[in-house]
Amino acid sequence: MNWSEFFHMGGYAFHVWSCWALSTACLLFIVAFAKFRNARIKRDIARQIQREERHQNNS
Amino acid sequence: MNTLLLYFKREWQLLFRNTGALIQPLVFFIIIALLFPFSLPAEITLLQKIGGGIIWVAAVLASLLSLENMFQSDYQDGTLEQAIIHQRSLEMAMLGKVLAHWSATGLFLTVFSPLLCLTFNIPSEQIWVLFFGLLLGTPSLTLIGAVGAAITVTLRRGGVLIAIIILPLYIPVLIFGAGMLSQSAQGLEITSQLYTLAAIFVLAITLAPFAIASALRATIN
Amino acid sequence: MNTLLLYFKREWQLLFRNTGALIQPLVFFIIIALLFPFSLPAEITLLQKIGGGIIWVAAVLASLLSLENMFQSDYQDGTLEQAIIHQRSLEMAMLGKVLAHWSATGLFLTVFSPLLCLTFNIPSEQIWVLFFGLLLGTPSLTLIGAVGAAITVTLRRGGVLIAIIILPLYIPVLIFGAGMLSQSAQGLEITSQLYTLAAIFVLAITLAPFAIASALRATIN
Amino acid sequence: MNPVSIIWKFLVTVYHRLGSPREFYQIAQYTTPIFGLLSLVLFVCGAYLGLFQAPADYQQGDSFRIIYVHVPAAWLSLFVYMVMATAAAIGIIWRMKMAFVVAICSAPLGAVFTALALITGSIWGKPIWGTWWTWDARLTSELILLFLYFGVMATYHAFEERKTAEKAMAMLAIIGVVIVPIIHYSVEWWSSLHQGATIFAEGGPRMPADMLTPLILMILSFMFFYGYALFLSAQNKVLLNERKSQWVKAAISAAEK
Amino acid sequence: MTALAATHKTDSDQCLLQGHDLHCVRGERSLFTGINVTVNRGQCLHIVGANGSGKTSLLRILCGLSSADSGTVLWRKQPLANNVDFNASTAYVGHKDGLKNELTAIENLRFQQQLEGINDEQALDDCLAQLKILYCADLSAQALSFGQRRRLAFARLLLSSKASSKTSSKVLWILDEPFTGIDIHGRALIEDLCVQHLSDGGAIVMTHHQSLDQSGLAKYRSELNLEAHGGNL
Amino acid sequence: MTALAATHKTDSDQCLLQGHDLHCVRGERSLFTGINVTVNRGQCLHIVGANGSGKTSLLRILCGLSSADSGTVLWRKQPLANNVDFNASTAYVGHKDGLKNELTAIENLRFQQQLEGINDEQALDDCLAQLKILYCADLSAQALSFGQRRRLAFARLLLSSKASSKTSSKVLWILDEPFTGIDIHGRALIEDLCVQHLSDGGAIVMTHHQSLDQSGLAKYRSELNLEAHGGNL
Amino acid sequence: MSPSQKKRFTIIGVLIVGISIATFLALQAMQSSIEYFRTPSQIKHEGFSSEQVYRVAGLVRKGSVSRLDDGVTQRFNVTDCENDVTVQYTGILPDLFREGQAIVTLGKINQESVLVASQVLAKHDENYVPNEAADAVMLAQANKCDNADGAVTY
Ligand code: HEM
Ligand SMILES: Nc1ncnc2c1ncn2[C@@H]1O[C@H](COP(=O)(O)OP(=O)(O)OP(=O)(O)O)[C@@H](O)[C@H]1O
Ligand SMILES: Nc1ncnc2c1ncn2[C@@H]1O[C@H](COP(=O)(O)OP(=O)(O)OP(=O)(O)O)[C@@H](O)[C@H]1O
Ligand SMILES: [Mg+2]
Ligand SMILES: [Mg+2]
Repeated sequence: MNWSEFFHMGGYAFHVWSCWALSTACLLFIVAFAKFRNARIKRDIARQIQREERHQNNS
Repeated sequence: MNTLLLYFKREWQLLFRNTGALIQPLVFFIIIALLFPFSLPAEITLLQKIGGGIIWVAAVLASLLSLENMFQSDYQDGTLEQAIIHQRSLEMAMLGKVLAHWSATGLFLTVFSPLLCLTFNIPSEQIWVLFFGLLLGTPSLTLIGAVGAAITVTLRRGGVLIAIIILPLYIPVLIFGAGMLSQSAQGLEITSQLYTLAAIFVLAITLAPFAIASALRATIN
Repeated sequence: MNTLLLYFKREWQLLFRNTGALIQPLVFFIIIALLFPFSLPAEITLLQKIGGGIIWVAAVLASLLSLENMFQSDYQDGTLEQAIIHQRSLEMAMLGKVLAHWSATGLFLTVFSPLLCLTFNIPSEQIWVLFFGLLLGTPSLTLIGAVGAAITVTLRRGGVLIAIIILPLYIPVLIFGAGMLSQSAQGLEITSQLYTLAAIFVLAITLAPFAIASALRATIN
Repeated sequence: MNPVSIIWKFLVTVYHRLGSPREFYQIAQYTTPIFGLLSLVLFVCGAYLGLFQAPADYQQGDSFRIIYVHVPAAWLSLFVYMVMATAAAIGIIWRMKMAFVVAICSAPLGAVFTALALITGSIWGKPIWGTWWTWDARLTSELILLFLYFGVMATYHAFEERKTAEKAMAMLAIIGVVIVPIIHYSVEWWSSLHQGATIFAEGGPRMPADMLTPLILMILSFMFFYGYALFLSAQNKVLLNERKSQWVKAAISAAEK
Repeated sequence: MTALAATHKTDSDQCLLQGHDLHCVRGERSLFTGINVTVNRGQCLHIVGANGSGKTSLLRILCGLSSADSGTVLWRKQPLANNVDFNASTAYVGHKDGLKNELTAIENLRFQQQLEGINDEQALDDCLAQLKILYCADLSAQALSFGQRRRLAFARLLLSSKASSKTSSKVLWILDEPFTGIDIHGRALIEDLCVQHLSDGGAIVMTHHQSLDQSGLAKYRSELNLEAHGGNL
Repeated sequence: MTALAATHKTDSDQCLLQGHDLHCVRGERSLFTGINVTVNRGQCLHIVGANGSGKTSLLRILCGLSSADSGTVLWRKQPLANNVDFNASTAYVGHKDGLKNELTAIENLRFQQQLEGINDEQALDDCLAQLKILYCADLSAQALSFGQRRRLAFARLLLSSKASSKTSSKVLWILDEPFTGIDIHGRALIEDLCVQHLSDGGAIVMTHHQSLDQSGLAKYRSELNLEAHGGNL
Repeated sequence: MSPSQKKRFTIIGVLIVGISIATFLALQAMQSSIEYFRTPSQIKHEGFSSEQVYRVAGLVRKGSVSRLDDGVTQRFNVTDCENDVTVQYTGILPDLFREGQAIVTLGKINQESVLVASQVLAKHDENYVPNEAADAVMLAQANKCDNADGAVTY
């Protein structure tokens, strides 16, 4: 089997590849989104800790 | 049981005080009956064909839209709090309320549906199918809807949320109810749909009171 | 003018706080779009034929149903009293509110109508007719409706009364709006309808603010 | 001590450890990468076998390869709902904090799987059935499932007070569980356009092994992926919920240095 | 009233409501922690604290409307949840009146009475008369003035406390700022009613912003200061 | 604040609000008849009367929300209807707070400020701080306790009174039971604010069920007893 | 029994009764399954009205597929092996369309008893078979009616 035949998928290239691409993209998006949010939450909490420390030093 | 009757009675008393609320479904119906002929192309058979479906949609919308008020005013004036504290069986009390609510929306609607059918020129065998379908379907709609209303009672404009929550549970009733209609139009059996609607109703009336009561207890605090 | 903008802004702020209220028309639309396929007999061309009419009816219903909330919550929490006492121009303030309200219901609806048309398989020339019809018609609906809402603001469940008061004034808009659609489907001119809709709109926007303000002053005491 | 009671004790310990946000957070830090890795390996194997090795179907030709994403997504859409509803019930009955976290984190994942099942099904249906949508029982009920997920998410976010939001969301999730058997049995109860069961059909799978193996691999991969994503977002949620507590601050400060 | 006293004084158990180690969190804030309360017959527990210190929250926890974040509330040594006896023996008057605007004053009362399975028009009139609002019996609740509404809410409380059916006499009153909007005469009236209730063996939990030292309730009073319980404002 | 005093003290006209022969009927009942009131700068008119005697009704007539059945209300010798100057110079705090539940405390204030065409975040904070509710600035009004809401309503009043734009400083405060639900400290606070306002040349019309003799307002006070004005209860 | 316990028992009783009735009704409903489509035999026996839209399902009769003169309209018979309905359709047929394939068609039946379809859908079954082994299966499928000794249900 050669590659072009493989990508052609017996005439169903659009259907098969769009499904697979969409699914992989969704899964990747879920992970990326979670990681991104994790970083942001951690950053926010760290900032908050710093603010509290500053506050304590002041008073 | 006594509680149920009392709440049923009070709800009706309140409705009678407020004729507006009482005639709401009727007005809604008339509106729909009026608006569609005005807005559809002038084909006589068209209304006849889609009339039943429109009536079912109207029924679903009417119950959906009257839901927001079901517990909201009780919550705002504090009578709901009182019921939670004092009622030995909040389930019964709320069931009474919901049934009163149904009799003022669903039952009304059902009773008036043949009239609407006549304006749509729907054949008379179908009118009966529609009538019994609505009679069996609307209580389920109100009961299911009441659960959604109870979940969203503390939210100020919960109407949309109710719609989102409740819609998935309404669709089956609509499918079977309206499906019955198009089946009978083709001369097919409708017993299976009737049984399904009945099953949904029995399930709703046993489970909904508990769901409503616990939703109210959980969200009001 | 400043007052108008401020009230417009605040109304939007409130809507944003309450995503529920914001997406209300959209949800309503989706519900209508969903319910009809479930409840109509399975003919593909049917939806296409009645789609435009359904969308107009949906628009009318959506404005009708969102009216009840327009002044009610302001009245209940006392902000309306404050506005009456403090506002130099209650007319402007209320116009701001009403326009915000329109932009959240009518405008939204109009913007989403092409999408709905697609799901109903409506041909693309008709989509434009529908779009401009709604754009011109919905502001009139909201303005006229606001007068009704103002008259009934002190009533607890004024919704029905609004409907009864307002409906006769809505029907002309509906007739010309939906008429435009069926005219264009037959390939006829639609300018006369457009002019009529525009005339109704101009009349409504000049008179409604005064009517609203005096209705509010008269009913709240 | 008999083995049953040992296992029981072990389960109870796990339950209690997972029940505390802090312990959960610590356990999750080890388990998350394992789940992710497993999922990735299974996915690569499944994709290779499914796209290169599996023979084309006699009727559908190569278009049948959509099965390797459609079926895992469809199964997961149901599986996730069951997990969500179970967690919600546990949360309501035993007032376990972590159960609510699991439930609310599952909802968006389930919605994505449901949407995937719908979209891939539609794309597949276009060449095979000749339409991408029809109001048939399986498709309609799956659509309702999507709305249910939306409803659960919307309910959670509508409330300001978290405790109330959790309870309200949980209640809706539990009520909605009726849809799961309806979806699963829809093809048997109603004469439907969608095909019946292939894998758990009477008399064994209606599919040769070289088509079936990649399918199983893909399903497992999706399962592990769900676990992985759930751990990730549950960790986020725990951090967010407990951000005022001492251990979170300590953990974050430690990570900063 | 004496009937109520007679039946219940014989109980060996004087203790009605107990709260153990109550802790309440709202949003991000911890309102109070480690609150232990006991309410006995003949006792009026006065909860004091600044605005926003959590008085209303505590009352709502005590009457089962909301649940504490930790700690337990016991009614006659039984947990509160699904406790039918508790529902029958407690009355709550909060910031919201619990009146239906559409119904007249007397219809509002009548509904309460019917719930308890009684039918006694005389009792309704008596309650209204006791709170000096008999003259608005046939006004819809909407038309009542702020103070009249509060009085009506109190009349309802009174009605259900008087009820002579087996289980439904309210032993415990939970009152959230009961004197709000009520004039001087009315206040004296209500204080008298409370004293009467207490001396009949009932109990009261209330919040009020002024001191009760001058009032007739002084000798039944015990005070719980929320600001002493670690809320961080 | 002194600016307000300076600009207005020069007015030859000390008389702000006048009511002539006011008569109010509700339903079948005549609440009061023949009421004549004059409110001058530096004066606090205290309206007293039992519950339901018509205090709130009178206040609403005086601020133009409802109209008397006979008699006239004049603002600086001009009739009240469509009187832009009146709208700009009066502030009313009634039983309803006029707060939007969806907005946070500070957003509620900010809207009021914007209406007057001002943009000054500092002033918002100041008003909240003055009423000791700065710590709930970012809570939505829904989450506030009863007393906190009342304080916030007062903060709004203060904000618009302080406003320095030409016409919009509120000279006349109309307060319906302003101390409802407010704790002792808060009450002292608000009394001080009122005294401040009066000594700056403002005027106050208020109802309150207790006597003002003990408070700082005593020396500005004049009393109007509604029960002396022929209402037939 | 204390009142609280009594309440609990009542609740459980109500739940059991309610759910069992619902189950019974649901089972009754299953007995007469809800139909998404009708078979050619049903059309034959119950007659038809030309106003109505019908959804008919069955196998494509072996050797019945033909193209009309206009070159785009196709005609074929749909059968449940006992009765046939002639279907006429203008448009693109699904890829799976072939002799012996189970299909669902939607349309009105005209005066000549021909179903003028507005939609033709193929119904795929649950069998997956590799290409190499296909010939025998396909033959069996196409000849299904010859092998069957009664109505075939879909
Ligand atoms: C929008 C269209 C579609 C939707 C919503 C959909 C939905 C589903 C769902 C929810 C399941 C899981 C059922 C269960 O676990 O009980 C499923 C399974 C399946 N679907 Fe679809 N589907 C669609 C289209 C298709 C198409 C076009 C095909 C192929 C012809 C297909 C083939 C399958 C197969 C083979 C299974 C696995 C059956 C098994 O459990 O063994 N689906 N689908
Ligand atoms: N979501 C929230 N986030 C933060 N704080 C909240 C939230 N909801 C409520 N609160 C706070 O909880 C407290 C509720 O107090 P509560 O109503 O019990 O006070 P209270 O003692 O009755 O006051 P008052 O004397 O004013 O009636 C308030 O301080 C309020 O600000
Ligand atoms: N429709 C009506 N019919 C008869 N009486 C009415 C009607 N509407 C209002 N009233 C009476 O008018 C009075 C309204 O009084 P208002 O609210 O002004 O009293 P208030 O002095 O402010 O009392 P409070 O101290 O309780 O606030 C009440 O006595 C009420 O009963
Ligand atoms: Mg309070
Ligand atoms: Mg008053």
